[in-house]
Amino acid sequence: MPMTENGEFRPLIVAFCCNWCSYAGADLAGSSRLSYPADVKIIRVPCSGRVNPMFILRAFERGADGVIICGCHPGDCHYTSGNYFARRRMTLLFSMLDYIGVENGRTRVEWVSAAEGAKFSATMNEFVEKIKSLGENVRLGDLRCKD
Amino acid sequence: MQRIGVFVCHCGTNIAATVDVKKVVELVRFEPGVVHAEDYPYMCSEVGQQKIAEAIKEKQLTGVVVCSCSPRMHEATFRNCAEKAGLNPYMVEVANIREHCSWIHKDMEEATKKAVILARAAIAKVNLNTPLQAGESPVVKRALVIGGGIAGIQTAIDIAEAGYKVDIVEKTPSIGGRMSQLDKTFPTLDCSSCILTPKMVEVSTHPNITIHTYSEVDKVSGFVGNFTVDIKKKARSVDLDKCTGCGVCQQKCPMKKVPNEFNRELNTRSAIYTPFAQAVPNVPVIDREHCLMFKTGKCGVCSKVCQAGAVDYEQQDEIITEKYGAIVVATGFDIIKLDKYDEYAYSQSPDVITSLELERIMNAAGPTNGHLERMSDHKPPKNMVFIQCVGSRCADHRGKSYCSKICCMYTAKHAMLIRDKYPDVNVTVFYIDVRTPGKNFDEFYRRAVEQYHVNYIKGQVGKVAPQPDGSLLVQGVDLIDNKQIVMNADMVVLAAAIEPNPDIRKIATMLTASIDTNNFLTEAHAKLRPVESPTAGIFLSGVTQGPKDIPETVSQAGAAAVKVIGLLAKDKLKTNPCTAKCDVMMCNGCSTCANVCPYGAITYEDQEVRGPGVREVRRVAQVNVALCQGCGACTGACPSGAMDLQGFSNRQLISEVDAICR
Amino acid sequence: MKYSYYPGCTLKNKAQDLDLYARRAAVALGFELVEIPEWQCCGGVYPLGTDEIASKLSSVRALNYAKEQGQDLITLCSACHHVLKRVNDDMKNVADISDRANNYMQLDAPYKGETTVVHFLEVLRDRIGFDELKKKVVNPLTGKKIGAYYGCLALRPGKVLEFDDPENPQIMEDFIRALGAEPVIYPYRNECCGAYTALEDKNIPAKRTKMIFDSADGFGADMLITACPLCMYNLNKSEADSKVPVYYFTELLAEALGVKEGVEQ
Amino acid sequence: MSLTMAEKQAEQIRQISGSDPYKCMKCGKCSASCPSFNEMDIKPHQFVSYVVNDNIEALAESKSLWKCLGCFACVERCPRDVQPGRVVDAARQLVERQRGGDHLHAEDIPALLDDDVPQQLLVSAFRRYRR
Repeated sequence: MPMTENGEFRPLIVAFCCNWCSYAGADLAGSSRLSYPADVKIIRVPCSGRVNPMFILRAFERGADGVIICGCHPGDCHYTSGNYFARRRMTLLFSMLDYIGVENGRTRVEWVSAAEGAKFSATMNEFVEKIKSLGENVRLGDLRCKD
Repeated sequence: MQRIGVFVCHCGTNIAATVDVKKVVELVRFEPGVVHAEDYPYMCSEVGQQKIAEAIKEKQLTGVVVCSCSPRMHEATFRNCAEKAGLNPYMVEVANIREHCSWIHKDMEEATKKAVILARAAIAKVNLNTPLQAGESPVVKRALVIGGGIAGIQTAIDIAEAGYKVDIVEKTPSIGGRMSQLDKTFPTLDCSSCILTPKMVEVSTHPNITIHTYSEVDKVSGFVGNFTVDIKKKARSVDLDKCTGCGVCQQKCPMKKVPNEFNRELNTRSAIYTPFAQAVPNVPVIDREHCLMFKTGKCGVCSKVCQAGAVDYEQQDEIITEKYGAIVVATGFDIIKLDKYDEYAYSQSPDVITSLELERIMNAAGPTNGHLERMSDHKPPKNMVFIQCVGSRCADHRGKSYCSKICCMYTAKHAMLIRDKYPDVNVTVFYIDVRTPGKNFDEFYRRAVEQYHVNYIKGQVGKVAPQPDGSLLVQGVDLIDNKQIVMNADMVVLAAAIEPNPDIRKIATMLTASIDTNNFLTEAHAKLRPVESPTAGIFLSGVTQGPKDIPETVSQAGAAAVKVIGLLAKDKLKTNPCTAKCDVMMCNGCSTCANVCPYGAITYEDQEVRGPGVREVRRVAQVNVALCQGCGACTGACPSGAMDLQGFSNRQLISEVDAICR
Repeated sequence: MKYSYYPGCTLKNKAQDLDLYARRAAVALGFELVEIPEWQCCGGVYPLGTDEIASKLSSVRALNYAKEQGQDLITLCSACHHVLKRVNDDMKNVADISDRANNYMQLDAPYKGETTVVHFLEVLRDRIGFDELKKKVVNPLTGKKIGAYYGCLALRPGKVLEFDDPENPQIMEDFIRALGAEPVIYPYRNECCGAYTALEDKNIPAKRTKMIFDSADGFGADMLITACPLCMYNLNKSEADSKVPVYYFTELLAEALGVKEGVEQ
Repeated sequence: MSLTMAEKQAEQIRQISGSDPYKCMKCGKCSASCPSFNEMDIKPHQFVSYVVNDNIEALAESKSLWKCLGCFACVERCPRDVQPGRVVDAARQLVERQRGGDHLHAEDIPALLDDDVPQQLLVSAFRRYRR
């Protein structure tokens, strides 16, 4: 169980950020020193449309407590339409995950532009709080190769 | 197995103050494939890069991980460095331990732990990297400038002077933009059209420049070096080549009640019109919405009086398609609508006006022929009140969050010009702050106070109340005196916030250029690449990027031109090798990938597929790498897992997930 | 169409005219005001404190009653309209207030701001339509120059009440036009009358109402209309030379519809 | 870190009001709009800066608490969404709750009445002038 010394639950959160908007938004959050918990680890993808559902399943299988996908705002996708595909794909995936016990609150799609450092930070803070309130992800645990 | 070198940057104290870099070095040594790890205060420095190059050579590295700032900052630097040392540049990955770690976390232990995890993810990825070769694409040596205001004009001239062809697309019937509406300009009080018209003439006569007025960009495809653009040329109803610009049609047109946009609707114009006397081209258009011929089929006066036979009611909108190597966005601004600010009675009194309306009133070619007068009764005002920051610096639902930047200066200009020409007029300015950063700007504002005795009051106005006698009662506060002030005015001038041209969203979407929540286009880097969009080949000129005055706009327009010239001067561009790739063994030719590809880069062909136990001819996907931009939409859509993206492959991304979730 | 009707304290007492004429006009216009049984006073002013829950509950009860009836909640008094819309907004959008209020209330189903609160004038504008109203007018108030006095509570905060543009409202002017009269627009129609300071500092309303009357009179108003009993009181107490008669808007409505002397439903 | 009384109370005012006085850019539009400005010793814009600077004692003593009309002109027009009216009201509540500073006493009411006083006036005044 990922706890710190004082017994506080520290979730493991994977964030997929598109290179053009959200990753840049995360950079801006950084250069603006807008903090969010270290529990969030970002993986850079060219576009939110690149995120394969398998990546999310894999993350949960490996012990992630929450997965968030960030892309450009609707209409602003660097590749025109990738974020729309992501949204459609993820809506389906999330409802399926919910069905098998990975609650809807553990998954999220958010639009963050390159200029929205503050939004990125706020979103991550909020998401971490949400995951903390949901506690450790125990579903998909049987798939995990853990001792 | 790769031989990976890990290089951890201190970035001075930017990283090292929160991340224990020595510990990171120590811990990553044990990661699979890592044969070398070191830290250095500034990895991006010459010495730092040398260390990477030396390690590549001495340790025969096949992969490099740099733990430093964002890859958006220095990925290219480190990849170049590796390439020079003989390593394929795509064998380098950056772990972002500054923007995503040291700058946002305070606890050293926690930040160090996270930095190690981010490094591990990058190492895991590099373990699966393969050398990639960038292709080449040709550059079309022609630029498109969208918007024909001072920004677009200056950019076009500068590009054309370097010897490249430029097209300007302008939505309205004439180039000139906002600057053509201004009377005088700060801080030297030059007459705006006197300095603008020569430039307008220069663009219109330059052999390298083509102007499409009354035209809009309709469709954009392609990519840097090779954009294809559809331009819609709206039917002007007047033949550009035949018209002599004599102006008789405008005089004789019986429909004279059309609100005059150029004069901010303070007066009216004819249905066939040129927006202003110095218009370029000096050829009128027929406003079909208001023209009697188009509305009722009965009139035809303009055609009858036209000696040149230039009027053509049958003209149709036309779409032309051109190819460009670079596109500059210079779509400018408008002022916000003031209907949500009726405490200032803008919609209730014709004597409450915007600063842009005042420009037209003070302009000799404006609705009052340059006489300062009230629009209600055409009497000269005695007392004028200027209100600053109307809709700027707002955190509420009504206005804009930013400072519009130009208002303090143009208000000082207006106040000064009025006091100079009409010394009897009392001028009061309600301000929150007077912001005058700029060469000779504060001196200019001080002149308004010291020489012209303009009454600057620190405070805002709460309400403007029109009185039965036609005057305006202004209720404001003087914060220095801590008193509420109620004063009579004959005219109130509102410094309305500026906002990007409302068309910009549509244009940004066509260009896939990033745009911020205020509808300003985003720069590739706020400080170091301020005239480039993150989308390669798209450049920003003028207020489309953020609020600017004329001197700044002209500088930025020139800077954008230089970037365009730098691009057009190249014969070939390196293409992104991170393109999609189909594993024909797994592909069943279902077409799902082609349906999601925004670039039409995927085609199908019958191909012989050979593998263990398989030898057949079947339909499989083919990626045209010249068209593929590497978004990866196909990879997510592919039901059989045949599509993968080089540089961001399924296995690479999953290995990152695994490294993080360990 | 039936509405859950929240009359409020004053309409049952000092402002019975406002209530009576509204009921008669509603019958003439084909909608019904069904008084909420055992409604409790809204408190007159919206409790601004984010931690004030108890004082918001009377509104919540009325709102929830309307929800259970499946009806919109209609009000006449500017203050009730103000308080009910703001509490409703809290119940819908402010989780802390909503949760705590629901904890107190122990309703069958939690109330989450489902009810739509409408002012009588909004019903005329948005549901009946001023053009329709105009058709039903039998005694047009032709030649009368009427100033609408909005006061503050009907309009502000505009973002929550969404009654009309808080700085340049039109609803009462359109209403006046529908009755066949001529609206007089004057700048102080949305300025406060002095409100509850009337109880202890008569000076404030005296100054405020003088300013309002001077302004309305200056623009040629023969009379003012209001939807607020407290405004009515303060305006009536005014000793301004420019004072003109003040009516509840419902009285003129009933007159125009020819039901002023009519029978109550 | 222990807070001083004034700091605690300033924080309470921020909480009760739900307003963030740090958003203020000192434009003065609240005071420019306030119909009671001339009745007030501490002006609306000053309320906001007093809370920022933990200057609560002065606010508690201020007669402005009882002069605010609750008309929301300042709230409507504030370009920074600071809602000065709510700050004034929160300061009033602090006085009434913690210091028993009721401004209106039931026994005083009869003397203030006339035949026309609407119920609305009484309930409004009671709510604003008492805890």
